[in-house]
Amino acid sequence: MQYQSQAVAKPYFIAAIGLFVGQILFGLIMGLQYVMGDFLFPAIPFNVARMVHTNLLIVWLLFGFMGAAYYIIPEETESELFSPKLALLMFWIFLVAGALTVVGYLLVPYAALAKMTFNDLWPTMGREFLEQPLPTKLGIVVVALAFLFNITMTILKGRKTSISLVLLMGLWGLAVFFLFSFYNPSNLVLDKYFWWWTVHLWVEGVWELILGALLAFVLIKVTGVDREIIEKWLYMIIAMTLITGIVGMGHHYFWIGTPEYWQWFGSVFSALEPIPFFMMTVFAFNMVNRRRREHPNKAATLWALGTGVMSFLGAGVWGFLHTLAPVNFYTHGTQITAAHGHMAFYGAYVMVVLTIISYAMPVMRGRAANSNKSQVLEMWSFWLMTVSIVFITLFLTAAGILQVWLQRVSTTPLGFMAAQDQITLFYWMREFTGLVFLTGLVLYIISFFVGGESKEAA
Amino acid sequence: MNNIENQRSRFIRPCTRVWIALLVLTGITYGIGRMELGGAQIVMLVLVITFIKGEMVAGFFMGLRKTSLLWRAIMASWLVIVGGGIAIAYLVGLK
Amino acid sequence: MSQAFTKSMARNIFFGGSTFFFLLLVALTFDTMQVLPKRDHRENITPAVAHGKMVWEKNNCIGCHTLLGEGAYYAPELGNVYKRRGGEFVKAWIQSRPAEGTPGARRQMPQFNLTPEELDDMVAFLKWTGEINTSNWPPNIEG
Amino acid sequence: MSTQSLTLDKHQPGTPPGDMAIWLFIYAELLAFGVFFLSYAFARAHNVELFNESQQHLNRESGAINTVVLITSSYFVVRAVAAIREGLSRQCAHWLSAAIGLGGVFLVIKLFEFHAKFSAGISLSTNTFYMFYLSLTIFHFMHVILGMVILAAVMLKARRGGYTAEHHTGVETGASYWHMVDLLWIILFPLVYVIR
Repeated sequence: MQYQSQAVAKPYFIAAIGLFVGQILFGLIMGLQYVMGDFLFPAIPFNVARMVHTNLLIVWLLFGFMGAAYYIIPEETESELFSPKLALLMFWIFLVAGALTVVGYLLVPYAALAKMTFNDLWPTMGREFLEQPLPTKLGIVVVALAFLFNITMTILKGRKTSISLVLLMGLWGLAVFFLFSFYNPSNLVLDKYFWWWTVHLWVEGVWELILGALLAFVLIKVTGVDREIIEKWLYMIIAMTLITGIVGMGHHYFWIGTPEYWQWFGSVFSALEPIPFFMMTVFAFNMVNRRRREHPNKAATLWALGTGVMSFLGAGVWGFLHTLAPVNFYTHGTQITAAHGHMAFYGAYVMVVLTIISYAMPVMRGRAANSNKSQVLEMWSFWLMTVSIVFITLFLTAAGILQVWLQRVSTTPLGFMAAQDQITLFYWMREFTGLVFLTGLVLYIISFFVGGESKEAA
Repeated sequence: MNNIENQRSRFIRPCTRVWIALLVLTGITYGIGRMELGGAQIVMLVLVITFIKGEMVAGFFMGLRKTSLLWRAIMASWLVIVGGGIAIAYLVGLK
Repeated sequence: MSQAFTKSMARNIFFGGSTFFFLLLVALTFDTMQVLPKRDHRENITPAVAHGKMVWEKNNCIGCHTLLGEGAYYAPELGNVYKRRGGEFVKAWIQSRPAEGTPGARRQMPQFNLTPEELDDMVAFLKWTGEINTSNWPPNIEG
Repeated sequence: MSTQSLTLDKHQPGTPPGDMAIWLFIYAELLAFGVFFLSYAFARAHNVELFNESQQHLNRESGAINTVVLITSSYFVVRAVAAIREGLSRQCAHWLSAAIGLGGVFLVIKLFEFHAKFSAGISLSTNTFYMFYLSLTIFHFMHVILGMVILAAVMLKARRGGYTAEHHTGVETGASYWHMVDLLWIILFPLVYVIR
């Protein structure tokens, strides 16, 4: 590790992995509730489990992004972090706030939680992914601002590289677009319209800047390819991302009361959204093929390549499948959306955070790479999780196609529950594959504790 | 320097001829529009004219003429796909 | 690739391109805001509708159901439930959920203990939602 | 000095003029417009009467004049590149200024067209034809502005003598983008104003 202050990334990464486990456990609970309705009812109803599942995902990815920024920025700027103490303080605040929120979700009925947290004064709760109580939302803003202050000051006093600049823009964008979560008009159409300014402009906008920057950083480290080359690729990829993705937001504006021209704008631009992901895949493989050194950390390279491929498949291909308005008319709000969501989040954001963790954790533990034994185990976990998510996606896609057929296309449409009954088999297969995913995750964690002869620090 | 000397001494440059040709073709297209002509043959003529104009701009103005086959092929196929697609759509609409 | 592919040009394209498309988004949003009143019938948003939306949110209905196709896919679409089932059915359904669940049921909906006023407002909200011009979505009444 | 080294600048042989990054951008733009053009064509196929009827109300003359304006402007840019290849910075800047001026003329004519449509109460939501007409032309309009900004930056640098006969990738880059804007209008004009 080149700079002392990079070490603050470690608790962030550990917390991220811990919350990841929680996310998967709740995912498994929900998966079972899809086929066994009374599982854990009424202790944990489905809506609570889902809220925990998605919120944990968001929070652990944020932990991952922040940890990554704290690790990357000192190395990129060639200077110590502005304030490691502030970073550590924010870590505890964020962790405690996050934990309290989840405990609140689980122990108190949601309506009571809303009452306890002054939701009546400024209602923001109860919207998908933005279910957090007002104090938690404000807490996120405070933590984000303190974090951004810390990072920005570090960059200002040090070397300014393109990677740190792109990362910084992504993180600032993340904070800025989160502000739309405080806008909740009583007009549902307006609510939905600007709700997407947080959700879409996060996951198909600024988060991709973060993703690109993290990937570029790791690729420079493990391949030794010239920074100039990697950075210009980075710029082209994120340029294409925003060029297609900003107006691509129109694919969410097909059926929520917005004017019909969005069907054209949304279809045209989001049909182009796979391009940046394709470029990312080409980029990752290209750089690894042109590598100038054999980095001992093979696992990190594997994660980096996996990010390229899986984000293209999940976000690019599965997104394209149902993004054209005439198709989306039938698939909107079905298991097809769920299939796309799972693979896209795993392929893009989960994998990129695991990439940076895979690269940085050994370094923070004083070695260039883990022992062979540990890396082999990590690669096993890579394949188990990745293959599981592919199958989960395939099963959900099958379920979705059947659901669309039975409930929407057929001349004698079935009701929602009747259609669901017909696709139970796929939900069972999904749940089983979810257990395989959990196995992969457990192996992943074990790989941190496997000793053996480690590679010397670079 | 030979070429440049030549070019400078010539009264009308190649690019000027291309420009004039483009203006003439635009005039024809406008004339067709002005007479409000329609029908498959006319539209095919308009599309062929458009294709020629596109190739002229790409080749002479953008300078693709002097590039390798791949670069020219990308542009030409874009023009063919867009023009051909418009033609097909027009024929579909006739029915 | 050739040296003529420079980082500064790539950066300019990133900044220029994203500014350009963000402006396009703002322009389209501006137009959308002009058109929306005709499509969402906001003149019909009574205090009851507004309160109904709060009831909807406070009970995290979106955690199981979709509303205009957005939400969770565990339970039926409710954007058109007023047309599909009618207001009285919706109220009776919400009220009659057993607190301990129905043993062996395919899916479970919690008992939310809504007051009669909350029930009325929820129905008003769902009725208003059903009248939004959604370009004929969903494809049929089953949602 | 051979012509070879002049025309190729620091390029690999066979690649188009200008920065390679702009070409990626150009192809991306062409793709977006291409999809939009085809969307128009197929939307029209399903609604021929409406499209033919609405097209009657377009100002074909200003569309044609604007085609001439853009083609001429593009031609000026060709002359600007030719000038800088001979190291004539001042002439290059003059040609570029003229091209930008014509870009301005295009915008003014287009604004008159938009004004006429908007004051007739036409908007994106009037019908499918006007949705496409306004979307395509406004989208292109914004590209003209962007192209003018790029050309202006190039022109200012040329005026300061920032380019030489050997090093003028910037001029070619801006020129390539401007030609693309022209190329798009060359297709847009017959598609939207003429074909019926």
